[in-house]
Amino acid sequence: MTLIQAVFILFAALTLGAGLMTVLSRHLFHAVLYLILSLVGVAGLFILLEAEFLAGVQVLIYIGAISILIIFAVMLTRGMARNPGPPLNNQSLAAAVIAGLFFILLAPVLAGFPWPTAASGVPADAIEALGRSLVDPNQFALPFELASVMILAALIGAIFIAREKR
Amino acid sequence: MIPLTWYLLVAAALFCIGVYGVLARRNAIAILMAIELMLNAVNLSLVAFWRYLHPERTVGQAFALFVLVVAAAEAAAGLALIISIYRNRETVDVENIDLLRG
Amino acid sequence: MGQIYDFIYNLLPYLGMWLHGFLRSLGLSEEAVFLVVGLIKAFLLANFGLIGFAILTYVERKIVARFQDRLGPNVAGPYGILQPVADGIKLLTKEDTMPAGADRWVYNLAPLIIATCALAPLVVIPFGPGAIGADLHIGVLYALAVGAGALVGVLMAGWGSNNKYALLGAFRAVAQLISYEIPSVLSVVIVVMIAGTMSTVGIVQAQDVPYLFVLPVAALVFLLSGVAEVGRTPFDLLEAESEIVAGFHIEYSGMKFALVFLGEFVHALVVSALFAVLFLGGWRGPWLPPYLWMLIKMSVGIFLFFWLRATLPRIRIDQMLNLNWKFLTPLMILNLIGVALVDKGLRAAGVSGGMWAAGLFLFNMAMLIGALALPGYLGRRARMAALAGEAEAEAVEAPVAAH
Amino acid sequence: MLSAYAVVALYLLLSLALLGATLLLWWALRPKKPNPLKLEAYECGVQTVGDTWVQFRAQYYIFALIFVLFDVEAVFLFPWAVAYNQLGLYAVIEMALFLLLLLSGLLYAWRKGALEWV
Repeated sequence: MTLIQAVFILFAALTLGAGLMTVLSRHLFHAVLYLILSLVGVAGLFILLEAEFLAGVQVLIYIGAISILIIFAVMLTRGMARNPGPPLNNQSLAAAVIAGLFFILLAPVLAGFPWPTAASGVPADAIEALGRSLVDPNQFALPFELASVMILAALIGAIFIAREKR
Repeated sequence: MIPLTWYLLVAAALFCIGVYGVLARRNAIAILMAIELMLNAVNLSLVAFWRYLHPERTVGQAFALFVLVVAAAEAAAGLALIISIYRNRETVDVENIDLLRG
Repeated sequence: MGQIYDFIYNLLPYLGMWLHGFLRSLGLSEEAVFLVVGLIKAFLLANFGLIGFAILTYVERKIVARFQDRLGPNVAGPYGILQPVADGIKLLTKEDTMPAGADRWVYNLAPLIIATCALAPLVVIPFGPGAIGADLHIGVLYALAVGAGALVGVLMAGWGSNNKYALLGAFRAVAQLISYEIPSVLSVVIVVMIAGTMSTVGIVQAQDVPYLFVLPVAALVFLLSGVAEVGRTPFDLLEAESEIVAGFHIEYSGMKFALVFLGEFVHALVVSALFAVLFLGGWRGPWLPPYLWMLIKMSVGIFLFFWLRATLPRIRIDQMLNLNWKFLTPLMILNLIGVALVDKGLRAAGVSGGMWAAGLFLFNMAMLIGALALPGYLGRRARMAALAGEAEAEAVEAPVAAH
Repeated sequence: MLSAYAVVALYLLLSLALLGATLLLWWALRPKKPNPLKLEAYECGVQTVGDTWVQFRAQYYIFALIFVLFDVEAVFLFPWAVAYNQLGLYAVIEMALFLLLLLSGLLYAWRKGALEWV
C-alpha cells in the first residue's frame, strides 16, 4: 500500500465514521460536530482528487456557513436539544435494513463495472477553465444565472418563514 | 494510485448512511443533516468521475458547485421551516408533525 | 560590501538552497528532502505564529499605554521586555477549572480548534520570493476558509461551557464574524479579479502598483472587516467586559484561556499579513530585503489595530450589523461591478500601467465619497422630516391646549 | 499539487501538536485543588438563576441565513474572478446580473425589516 492510499483510507474512515456518528448521535449538537468532521473528511478526499477549489469551497461553505446555520437552528429549538428523547424512531431497524440492502446492491455494481479512465491529468488552469465555462453561453451560463435566482428565492422564502411576526 | 471504485464505494456508503439517517431519525434537524450527508456523497462521486473520466472538462466541478447551491438553499429554507414549526408547535419531532394543517 | 548586502537581501533563498544541498549530501532522496524541508518550514511558521503572539501581547500593552500616557509593563526585565515570559509562567501555573455540567470533550477541544484555525492561514503567507510555506493555487480562498473554521470553535466554547454569558457571547461573536465575512470575501474577490489568480505569490507578483492605490475601497473595507473579524475595538462587543463579562471564553482558565487569546492575536497577525499581501504589495519594495518589507508592512496593519483599540469606544450590536448589511455589503457588490466595468473600459481604450491605476483609483474615490455622502444626506433628510412632523404635531396640539 | 498540500497538512499537524504540547506542560505543572465552588458557572459571583438555555432571538438565524446565501454567491465569484482577464464584456454583464439579483434579495430583506436588530 502506498502512502497516498493510506491517506485515502484515513480520510475515508474519517468521513464514514463521523457520518455514522452523525446519524446515530443522541445529542443533536454532537451530531452537528460529527457532521462537520465528516465534511472535513470529504474535503480531504477532494484534495486527493486534485479538486482543490472544491475542497476550499467545501470548507468555506459547509463548515464555515451551513454547519453554523444548523447549529443556530439547534440552539433555537433547544427545547429538543436539552432533553432528547430516543433519537431514532420505531422504523429504525427497517431503515437500517433498507440502507444496508441498498449498499449491498450498489457495491458490486460499482466495484465490478470496468470504468474507463482518462490518461490525462488535471490541467493546471482548472479553476480558470471552470470560471470560463460558468459564464460561457454554450456551457453553464443559464444554470449559473438560475443559481442566482434560486439563492434569491431561498433568501426571500426563508426570511418570510423565519421572521418573527409582530 | 487510488482506484476509482474506492471513491465510489465511499460515496455509496456515505449515501447509505444518509438514507438511514433520513429514515430513522426523529428530529427534523437531524434528518436535514442526513440529507447534507447524501448531497456530499453525490458531490464526492461527481468529483471522482470528473477526475477519472474527464479531468480536462469542467462539467464535474461545475455540477458539484450547483449541488452546493442546492444544499445551501435547502438548508436555509428547510431550517427556517423547522424553526417556524417549532415556534408554533414547540416540537421538531417529525413523528408529531404529521398534519397538513396544524 | 556588495556581497554582504546580497547575502542579507537573499538570506531566505540562500538558506533554502543551503538546506537543500546539506540534506542531499546526507544521502537523502529528493522526496525525503522535500519532507524534511516541509517539516522545517512548518516548524518555523508555527513558531512565527507563537512567538509573534508573545511579542504582540507586549507591544500592544506598551503602545496602548503610550496612547493613554502610561508606561505599560516595565518591571520584568529592561523596559518590561520579559513580560510575555512572566505571563506565560503565570498561565502555566494556573489551576484548571471546568464548570459543572460542561460538555467535557467539546469544552476542552474548543481552544485547540480556535488556535489551530487562527494559525492555519500563515502557511500561505509569502515572506519573499520562494519563501512561503506552500504556494497553493487557491491561496487566499484557503486562508478565508480555514479562518471560518474558528467559528465552529467559538460555538463549541460557548456551548461546552454551560454558561449563559458564554453562550450569548458565542452567538454574538458568530453573528459578527459571519456578517463581516461577506464584505471581506468580496474585497478579496476584487483583488483576485484584477490579479487574475488566487495564489498569494501570484497576487504579490501582479502588484506593480500596490492595490491600495488601485482599489482603495476594497482595501478600506477589507481592513475594516478585518478589525471586526478579529473582534477588536470598536467591534469588541463580542467580549464586552461590561455586558457579558468576557464572552464565549469566560469559563476558560490557564493555558486554555491562553490558546483562545492566542487565536485572537494570531488572527490579527494573519489579517495584517493578508492586508500586506493583497493591498500593500507583499514583499516588494526598494533596497530592503523582502522579508523585512513584509514584516514592516505587516506591522502597519498591526499598529492600526492597536491605534483603533486605544482610540475608539465600542459600538452597539445593531450599529455593527447595520454598518455591515446596509452599507458595506451593498457598497462592495456595487464596487465589484463598477471596478469590473471600469477596468474593461480602460483596457478597451488601450490604457495600461500608471494611467490604468489612476483611472481605477479615481473611480474608487468617487464611489467612496458618494457612498459616504449618501447616508449623511439620507440621515439629514430623515431628521428634517422628523422635526417637521413634530412641529406639525405641536401646531395641531397648541389650539387644544389654549382651549 | 499534492506535495503543496502535504506541507499544509504537516503544518496543521505540527501546530496542533505544539499547542497540545503546551496543554500537556500545563497539565504537568498546574496545581490541582478541586473544590465544588470552583466548578460553578461564573456569573460575576452571583448565584446562577435558571437554565443556561436563555431565550435566543430568531434574528440571529436570519443573519446567518443571509450570510450563507451570500457566501455561496461569493464562491461563484472566485472562479469567475480568476478567469476575468480572459473574459469579454458579456461575462461582466452576466456577473453583474447575478450580483444585482442577490442585491435585490438584500433589499427585500431590508424593506421587510429583517435587517433590524430591535
